[in-house]
Amino acid sequence: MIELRKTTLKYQRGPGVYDINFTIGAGELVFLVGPSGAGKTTLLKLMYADLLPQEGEVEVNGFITSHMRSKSIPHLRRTLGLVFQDFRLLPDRNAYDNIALPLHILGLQRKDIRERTYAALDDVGLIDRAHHYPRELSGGEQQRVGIARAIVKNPITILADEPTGNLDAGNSMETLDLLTYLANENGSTVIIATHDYSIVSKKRGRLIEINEGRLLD
Amino acid sequence: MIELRKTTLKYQRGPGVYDINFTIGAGELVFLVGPSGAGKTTLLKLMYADLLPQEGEVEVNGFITSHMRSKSIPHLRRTLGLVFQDFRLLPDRNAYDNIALPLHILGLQRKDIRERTYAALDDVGLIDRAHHYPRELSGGEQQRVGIARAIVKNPITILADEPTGNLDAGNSMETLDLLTYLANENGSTVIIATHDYSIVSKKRGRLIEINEGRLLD
Amino acid sequence: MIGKLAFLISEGLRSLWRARLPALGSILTITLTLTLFGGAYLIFGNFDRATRRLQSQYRIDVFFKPILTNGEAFQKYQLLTAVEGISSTEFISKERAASIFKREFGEDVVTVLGTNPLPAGAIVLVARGHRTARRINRIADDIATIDGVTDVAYRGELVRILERYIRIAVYGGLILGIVALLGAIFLVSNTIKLSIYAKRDTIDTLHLLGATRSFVRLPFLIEGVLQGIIGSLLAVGAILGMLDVMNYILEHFVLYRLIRPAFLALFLGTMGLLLGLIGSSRGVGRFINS
Amino acid sequence: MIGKLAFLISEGLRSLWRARLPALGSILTITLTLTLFGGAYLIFGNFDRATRRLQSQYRIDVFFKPILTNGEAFQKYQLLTAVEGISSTEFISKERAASIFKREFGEDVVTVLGTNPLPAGAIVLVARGHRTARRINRIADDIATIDGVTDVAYRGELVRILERYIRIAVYGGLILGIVALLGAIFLVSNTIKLSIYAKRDTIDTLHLLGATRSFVRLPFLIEGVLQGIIGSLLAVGAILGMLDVMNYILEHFVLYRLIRPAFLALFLGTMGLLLGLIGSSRGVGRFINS
Ligand SMILES: Nc1ncnc2c1ncn2[C@@H]1O[C@H](COP(=O)(O)OP(=O)(O)OP(=O)(O)O)[C@@H](O)[C@H]1O
Ligand SMILES: Nc1ncnc2c1ncn2[C@@H]1O[C@H](COP(=O)(O)OP(=O)(O)OP(=O)(O)O)[C@@H](O)[C@H]1O
Ligand SMILES: [Mg+2]
Ligand SMILES: [Mg+2]
Repeated sequence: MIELRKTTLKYQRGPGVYDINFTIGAGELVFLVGPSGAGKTTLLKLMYADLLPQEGEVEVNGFITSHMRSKSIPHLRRTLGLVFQDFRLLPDRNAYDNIALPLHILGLQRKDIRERTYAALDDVGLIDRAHHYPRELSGGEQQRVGIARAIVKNPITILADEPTGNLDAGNSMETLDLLTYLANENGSTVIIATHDYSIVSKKRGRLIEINEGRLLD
Repeated sequence: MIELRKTTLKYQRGPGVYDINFTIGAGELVFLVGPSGAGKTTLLKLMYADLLPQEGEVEVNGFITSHMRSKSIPHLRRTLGLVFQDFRLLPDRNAYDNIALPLHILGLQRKDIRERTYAALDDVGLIDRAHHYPRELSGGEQQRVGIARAIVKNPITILADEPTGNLDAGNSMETLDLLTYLANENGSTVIIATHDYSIVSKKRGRLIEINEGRLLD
Repeated sequence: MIGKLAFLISEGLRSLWRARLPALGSILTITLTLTLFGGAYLIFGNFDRATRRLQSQYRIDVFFKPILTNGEAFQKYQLLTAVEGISSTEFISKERAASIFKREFGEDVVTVLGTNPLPAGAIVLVARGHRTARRINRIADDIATIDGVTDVAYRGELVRILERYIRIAVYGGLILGIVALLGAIFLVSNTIKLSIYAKRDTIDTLHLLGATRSFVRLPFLIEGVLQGIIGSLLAVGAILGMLDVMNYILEHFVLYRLIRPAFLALFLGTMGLLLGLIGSSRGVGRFINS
Repeated sequence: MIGKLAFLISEGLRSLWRARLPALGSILTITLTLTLFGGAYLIFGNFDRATRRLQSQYRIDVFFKPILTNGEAFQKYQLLTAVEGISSTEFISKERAASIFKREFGEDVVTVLGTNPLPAGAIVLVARGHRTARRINRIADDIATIDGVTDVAYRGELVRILERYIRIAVYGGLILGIVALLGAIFLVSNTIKLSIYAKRDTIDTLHLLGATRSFVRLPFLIEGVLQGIIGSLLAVGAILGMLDVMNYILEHFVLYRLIRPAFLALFLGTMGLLLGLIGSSRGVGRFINS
């Protein structure tokens, strides 16, 4: 469950998001859409407590980000699967190790980690690239590693920032299928931020539109 | 003028591009299209001498990359304007300084640099973000800084790798207009690598299709 | 939990191996610091030994009354052992005194005068714990009160100068030691700080993926400790090598050998470990704030 | 061209300012190294002065025939000045010899014997360039051949021991100096290498935008030289401060003052500049290969 209540965040040197209100229930598939600079990434950052609201509250999976101690932030984040707009792969680890990382953070068993990591690699079609480093992968392949890393731990909530920006039509569709499956069959909450209205039409999901930091309705 | 003659490059750990032949004349607008992992970025890297062909030759603006001394590489690159798939902005410089950099490398006058840099900022609609650092810009804004940096020196050839991946429809169209203008009115050679067949239909340009490292025709 | 720890340790090892070049810098910094430190330890250990060679400077010359015969003087001489602060004594008979006179003045007093006018005497060495100008003064006074002793001579001036140099060495050594230690910690933490600085994106990403502070810190601490241990091993090797080279040179020129101080490896190993730990936790502390 | 150079210099300054924290590390590393070096320079300068205090050890005692009167002996004494390798001489009359005897043996030889049997003599100091055991031997032999001289005594043993220590100090200082210099260059280049390592993406991007090797290198070299200069200025300050502290301590305990060696600032400034330049060009060399 994610709820933003009268949330406002204004950047010191720049705009921000203002007076945002919405609630997203468990298992929902939500498209967060808006043009470049609208505030999509900013909203996601508020949800994973990379930014704290200046006014109002952000509640994610039972954590209210502005009221919790900084020690609890890792606990919130362990309930989340994040796909970053700029991928944020670790350059000195191969695809396998990048994807396994959230499982090590959770402290899973070695055998468990192996199984899940290969399953995630399979989900994004990169089994044969497991031992390649990010710089040895194409842009789209790197993006898919990022997606695999977000879904590998089967998180309560998936926050995906522009997850198909570097993917061709075929891969985009497969990724959308994967995320839809996780929402519908697995009960994960999935939020996909994108500027691409065309992908919204391809799946049935709720639409949250933002422009210049304010929600449209 | 760009010519690839029987060019082959096979990555040590991975695929590559094989037996590529094409010629692109001055002032041409070319879309280099293909799915994720097809070899688009690899072809561009061959053109800006980040990779040298294992077989065949690559000739760009009079330089034959495999025959030239490494001292000449900067001279080749100064004839090019590059948009990178991952932007490659310098994190410790603001938008203005990032865009001005190629002009400093060319050794232009201070006044000249100022004028051209602001013109380029204007072209991509980021005048009001001139003094923001990359981390203070949205994904799409960063991409537009990257485009401005490529066109600021009015280069003979522009090689743009997925230049609209993070841009919404409006900004994508404006960027395409800008690049088309530079090809048609300015006589620049413009090569746009993209996985997005929809943008190809929006402008009249030559299509070069690649898949699994081989040209289709 | 054990799986996690194993992962973090292997992360530390991997990180060390992956960043061999910067790590090598860090390791050699530790080696260098410890080599300087161990060298100082070596020199101090040997300096102490060298000063013992100069112990003859802590000598008091005692003169008995000239009218006493050798035998009578020797009885008085035995009273000297009761004086506190004396490590050894040597009796100088009238005949030895004459030969010393000959050595010092180039003239045989017996030949010149037909008789030996010189008194018997004694050479007294001051015990280690009493070698300060003030104590020596006291001892000389004590000896002077013994019946039959006419005069007591000692090189008070020389003792005072020696004391001066030893004080300078001790205080200078103390100051240099503290400076070097602070310098070493600073250098190590700075090197590790720069290594961490180079990995700041990775650290940010780990935090975003839900890693705790200690999950992020531990591999760096392990890396630092490993660097410290490797660095101190190299330092031990360097010092033993230096010792050999110096001894080769010293033997060749001055027939003098330096000895290896005890506990060198233990001393340097502990210091290296502590340096790595303190340095890396200082270095880590600055950069890792979730 | 001038515009480009101005840009690159301002880049160097900006880079220094932007990376204040790592740069501070580099600067303090240079400061530390130069402080150690300057401290060594200081100690050497003062050591030299301290050894001069011990020059009385390079002394030869000359004894004239006892039958010679003071006046006759003084004529012979004047021949000593012709001997090569002598810095100063002092005449010891028969009366002075008697008082020295009294001081050394606690007995007035004139009172005891009614007459003074002691010969006149001279104390000869060996000149600086001749203070080796072999040379002193030669000088003593030369003096012994002078008519009227019966005996020549000198503390050959002490001279040899002193020579030993001076040799150890000189060779040890040489070795330590070379180690410290190499260490300093290593540390600086390592620190700058790590700074560059942290900027490797930026460097790659510059090359991709058509920058030449020198365009990329120059700001780093300028940054390094600036660090060297700032570091050496801090080192000069640190040493002058240390000098004050040490002199305060020394005066308090042993009434001895260290002096400031000449050209300290020039010496350290030049070394800092060279260190920055060599260190940064070494550091740059490794990482920047187009
Ligand atoms: N740290 C920051 N400081 C100042 N301004 C910022 C900062 N981060 C983002 N902004 C500004 O806030 C606005 C919203 O940014 P945000 O990243 O949320 O946009 P977005 O919707 O994700 O856009 P895109 O589709 O281009 O990624 C942008 O105009 C951006 O310039
Ligand atoms: N350094 C490398 N080592 C090994 N394989 C590589 C390397 N760089 C790229 N590859 C592989 O070569 C293939 C082509 O890569 P390239 O980056 O040219 O693809 P692309 O067409 O740009 O794809 P995308 O649209 O995803 O960016 C990919 O399968 C990629 O994994
Ligand atoms: Mg965004
Ligand atoms: Mg690509």
